[in-house]
Amino acid sequence: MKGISKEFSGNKVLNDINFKLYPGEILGLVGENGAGKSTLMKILFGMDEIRDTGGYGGDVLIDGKKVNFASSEDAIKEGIGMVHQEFSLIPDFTVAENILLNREPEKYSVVSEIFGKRLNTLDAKEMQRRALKAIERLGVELDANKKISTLPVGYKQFTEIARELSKEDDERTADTKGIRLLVLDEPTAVLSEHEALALLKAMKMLSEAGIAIIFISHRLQEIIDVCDSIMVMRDGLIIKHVDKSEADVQKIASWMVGRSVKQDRIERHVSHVSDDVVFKVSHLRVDMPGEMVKDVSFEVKKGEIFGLGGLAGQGKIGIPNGVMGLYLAKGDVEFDGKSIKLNNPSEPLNSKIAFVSEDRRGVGLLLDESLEWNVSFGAMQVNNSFLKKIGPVKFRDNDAIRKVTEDYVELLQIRCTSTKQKARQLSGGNQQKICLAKAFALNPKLLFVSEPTRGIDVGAKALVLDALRKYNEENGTTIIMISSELEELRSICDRIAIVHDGKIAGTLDATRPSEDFGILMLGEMKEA
Amino acid sequence: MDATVLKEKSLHAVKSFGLPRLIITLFLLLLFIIAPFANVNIASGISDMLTRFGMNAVLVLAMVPMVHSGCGLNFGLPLGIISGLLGATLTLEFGYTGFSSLMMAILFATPFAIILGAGYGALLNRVKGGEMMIATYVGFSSVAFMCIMWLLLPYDNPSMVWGYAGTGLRTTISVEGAYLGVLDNFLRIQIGHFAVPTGTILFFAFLALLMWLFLRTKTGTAMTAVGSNPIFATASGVSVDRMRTLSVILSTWLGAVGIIIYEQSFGFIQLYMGPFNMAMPAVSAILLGGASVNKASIANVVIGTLLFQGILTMTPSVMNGLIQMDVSEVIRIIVSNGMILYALTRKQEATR
Amino acid sequence: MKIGRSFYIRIAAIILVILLGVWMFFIGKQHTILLDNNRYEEIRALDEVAVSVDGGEDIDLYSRMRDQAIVTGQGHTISVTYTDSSWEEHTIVRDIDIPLGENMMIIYLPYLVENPDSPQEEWLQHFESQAVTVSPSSSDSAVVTDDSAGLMMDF
Amino acid sequence: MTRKLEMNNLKISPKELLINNLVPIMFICICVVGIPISGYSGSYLLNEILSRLGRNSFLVLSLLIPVMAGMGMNFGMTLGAMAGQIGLILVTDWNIVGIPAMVLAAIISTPISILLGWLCGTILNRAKGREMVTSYIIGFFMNGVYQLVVLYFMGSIIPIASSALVLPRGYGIRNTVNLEGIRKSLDNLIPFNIFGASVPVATFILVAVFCVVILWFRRTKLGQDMRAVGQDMEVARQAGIKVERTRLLSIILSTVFAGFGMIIYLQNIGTLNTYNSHSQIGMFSIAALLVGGASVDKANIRNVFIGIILFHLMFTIAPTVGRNLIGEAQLGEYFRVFVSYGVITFSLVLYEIRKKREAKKALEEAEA
Repeated sequence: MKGISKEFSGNKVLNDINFKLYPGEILGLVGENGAGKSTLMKILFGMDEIRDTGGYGGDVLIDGKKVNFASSEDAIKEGIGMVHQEFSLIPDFTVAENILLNREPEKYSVVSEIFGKRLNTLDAKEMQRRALKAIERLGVELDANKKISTLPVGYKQFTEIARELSKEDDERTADTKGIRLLVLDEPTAVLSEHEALALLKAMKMLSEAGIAIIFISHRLQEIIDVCDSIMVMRDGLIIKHVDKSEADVQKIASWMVGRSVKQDRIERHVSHVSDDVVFKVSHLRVDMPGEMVKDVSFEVKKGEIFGLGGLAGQGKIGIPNGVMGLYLAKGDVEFDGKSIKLNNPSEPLNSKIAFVSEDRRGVGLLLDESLEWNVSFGAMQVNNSFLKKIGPVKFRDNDAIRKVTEDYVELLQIRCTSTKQKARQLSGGNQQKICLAKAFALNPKLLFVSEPTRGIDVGAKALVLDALRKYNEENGTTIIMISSELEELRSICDRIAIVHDGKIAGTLDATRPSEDFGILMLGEMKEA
Repeated sequence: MDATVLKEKSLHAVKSFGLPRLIITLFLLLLFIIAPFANVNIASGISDMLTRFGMNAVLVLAMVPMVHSGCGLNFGLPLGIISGLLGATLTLEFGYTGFSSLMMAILFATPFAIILGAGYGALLNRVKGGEMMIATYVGFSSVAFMCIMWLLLPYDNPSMVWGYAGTGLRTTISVEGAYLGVLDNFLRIQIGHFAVPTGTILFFAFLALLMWLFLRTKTGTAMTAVGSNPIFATASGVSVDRMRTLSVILSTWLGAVGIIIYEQSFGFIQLYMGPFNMAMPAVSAILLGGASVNKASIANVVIGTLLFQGILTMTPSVMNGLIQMDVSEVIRIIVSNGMILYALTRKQEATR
Repeated sequence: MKIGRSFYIRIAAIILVILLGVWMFFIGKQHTILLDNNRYEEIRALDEVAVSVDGGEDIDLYSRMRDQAIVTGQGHTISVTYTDSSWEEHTIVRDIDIPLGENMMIIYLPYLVENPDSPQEEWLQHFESQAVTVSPSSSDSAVVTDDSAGLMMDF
Repeated sequence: MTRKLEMNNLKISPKELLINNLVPIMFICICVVGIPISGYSGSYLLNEILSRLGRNSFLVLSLLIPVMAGMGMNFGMTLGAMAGQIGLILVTDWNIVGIPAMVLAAIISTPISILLGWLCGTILNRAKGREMVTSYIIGFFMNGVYQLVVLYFMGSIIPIASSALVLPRGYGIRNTVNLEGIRKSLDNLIPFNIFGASVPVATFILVAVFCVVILWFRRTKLGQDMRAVGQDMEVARQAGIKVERTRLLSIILSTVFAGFGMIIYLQNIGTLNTYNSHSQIGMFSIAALLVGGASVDKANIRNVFIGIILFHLMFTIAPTVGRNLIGEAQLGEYFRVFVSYGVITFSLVLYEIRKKREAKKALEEAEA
């Protein structure tokens, strides 16, 4: 790949990417979330998404020839296979059926002359043969007649890879050159140690057979174990591309998180932070899909801005969702000396804990209701504010609601035509501000803010962070901020805890160098 | 330039009004325009329409709470109707008359509506996402179950049971002498052919006002939020299941009151298979009024019922007068079910 | 669109199905054949005649009688057995081919017997039934389209 | 590790087994209790069941294909029934009798079924996730169109000659159409008696052929695609399967077969209730299928036959049981309507609850 760049609506996410890959080479690709890894792979695989957003710059060369994929089918023809993070398998089909999904060999049937090719019967024997051949190449033991739903995750992963391998002997794509490059996007993330080992072994076998592999993973040890060369990406750039002999876990970690652009840290007026512990979490366990929290304990001081960082999927987002009762949780949470009962959303709310969710559109907003409703609803239900009592009945106080919404629109510079506008019609940044306004309207003593800057533009980012800091400084509200962007946390927080594998890997002062955090993030502290 | 702006504007207006609603409105207007040529009296046409509006409006209103809480269209309306029928038959059994019988019927129906509604609500909470189909069949099964019950329950008022057997309720029971027309004739306006059942309309207006007020209370706001985004509501400390159950109870109760008002005007209690097809017209009426599967307002109820009942009253007479062919039944079926289909296939505004 | 082999095969299949339909129409069509033993123009009615259609049971017709046979399909065989003035039995066997689109045909037996070899059109003719077969009862004219009416039916 | 998981899967607790088969078990109980009370003789019941098995199997079998494609119970099969009825009305008017009449009616019904099925499928593709309620309403909607055609167009726009068919007013078809010409022509094609019960051999042969066709169909590419689409639309789409088209085809096929089924059904009954015969056929067929232990997402041929036998046993004995118990035959009739609806309600609720439980379980497994 040569000089690849990609813009998303003016946002440069990839910049002048150059790398080469030899047959049989295993390339490890590492980087933080949002470093541009997936975008790069999407370009390589000719996904529709790239073309729909304006294509890319630079050239992709295969065997020295420039290729331009009109669709992922073209990529498959050139022998590129991709295994995605999420399984795309049919649960009640057998392994063989899944491997050959929509590429089943057929037997001619007379009926098809009238009703079309789809009435040819499937050739079960040939299916079996091809599936077994693909499985054999992987060098794993996998019963082709087992139903997918009865298999453990690791075997599902093998099935996916086998599917990519089986694409080469397909007569409908006779010009396919056979699989030559396989992209594995975090294949080991869901695997147990034992399964991961088997997968790495299979990868080695494939590379010996001359198939190049791009291997994306957050488990650095694996990368070092299996890869021939390692490429580190950050902010859409290739930071380092080294032979594996030159790399170790510590180095990679520092390459990954080290920022080129330093964000200025605004001096905090820390006078109001007391030493009293106001919020205490011990042995919290949250069943949030994709963000499992296994055993988390931490303490937050009154008036503090406390950061929770870590890579995606490690469990940092599960913490506020568990505390707020949105996902099944277990453990002890104490606020202001009072114990907070879990699994009941009104419990923390009544204790003046508010939450700005990372899932703005799903959890944070009433998309089809007015801004007024969005801002006032929580406070109305929890604090009984914005209500006027007529007799025994509590009615909405529309005037008070309008006023408070207008105040926040002004305060947070929310761009909207009126306070009656539907939340859906606002831009992402303004929606986020509405979410903040909703939380502020609750007059919380503790505010959880989860990924407040995700998917919003730079200007809005600064404004949101600024608003949070000001709110903290003016009202003395304790804030716990969760973010995937370490630099963002470092710019605003007092202390930052890094979550790794559902546990707190360590809590550090925000002024510590980012490399220290990077190592915690990768959870390599103990081994390294 | 101006023309294109105008075109865009009118297109937008059509879009926000809803194409089917526009077509139906125009169709109704057309019916009124050609009515004189078909020898149909417009005044009596309008008063028919108003009478039927009064009869049906409360039943349509019963759709509102469940739509608000996100339970979808209440195809299980027959459950509410059954509560109403129980109330009505009990009132007749005890021999109440006049205005008090109407009140007693509503009073008797209330506990049934609450119990049935609570059970129905609990059931719907366990099948979130598949409410409409299940609601339909809950309605049907309960009608069939009550068919058995009407035969077996120990009613013995001779005006209600089968004469030859002495047991088992009749298929239709007259409410004459009880609450027939007590609302219709209250403050009734009668000018020649033109008549307005003022009392019935006032009663509906009263219920609609209560509903309007309810939607402006804290609980009502919470209910709307539950329907708009249940996760948001949960995150704001609102119990989604409780709100949904409450809305189902409200809907069921309104269904019960609705059928009593209907009988008050219609003159008969229709038992057995009577409630079977009561849900569809109410559902399509509110949709015709501009509601969708998850949004409905009082205005939708009023407009929808007027349009729907207008079509029902005007088509048979006008068509008959014009082409001597009574296609009104077919038009009713196509319009009402077409409206429901339109709503079901519309892209949801909410992405949930 | 490419018109290929499968296109022709499909067209052929559709034509085949339509032909099958037409064939079914002919072999399944029910006809009423009236057997008439009345005076036909100048020819006197026969005293006694036995007619069998498609080898079925004999239908005996005396003078000035008319009976009917219900048949399915277009081609039929009738055998007419009669006794002439010299008490000799004769049997005429003829194939008849009912013209398309006819529901009811009449055979003038005296003419057939008189001219056994005459063409079919001379003695096999279209017949229009005048009488309405059943007078509709008033209840039948009302149409019930109630949705729930089907519920009580047997399934 | 693999073995351990298998063990878990194989071990279904007796409680779960009971819940999964609650409907058939309930029906067996009803029948066991009801048959002695009804006092019917064995040969009478056998005769009834054989005849009902013959006339309904085809209809119920036509429901299997959409279930395979994940579209649930096709309440839109009413559409096929309408097409079949239109075919029958026309052949009756043309005075065609016997097997040729049935074949011709089937040929006429096919293009109508395809058109209606295409319409239904297109609409259902726009209402993913609520196919059942939508197909149910489509049935009602099309009933209106059907009435327009049969009650107003036939005799006026569509020529109908027979005065036995047309209403006295000159257009529209009468309430009942006598199908004397084709009555039992298929059932009695190959006469056969057993224990005093007549067996509709030819009908059974046809049903058997249809079963074979369904089994064969499951192994075709289209069948495989349908199963894939039925289980996971998104995965199927990613694999390049044309999801919408596949779903559409499943509905069209179901509608066409429902049309054939209706013709077979009506040849046994012998009279056509022009405006009612079709309206509840979908409901009863679905109830029968569910009684056989099928669910919204899983149904096979075994369910069809078990379902028809159990459901119709109940159907046959209910009125007499009602009369013998309470002295009111009407009660039994209401009872069977209640049971039909109750079964569907119960199955739908069970399906929704199970769907939720399975989603939760899958999630837990993925996390574990």
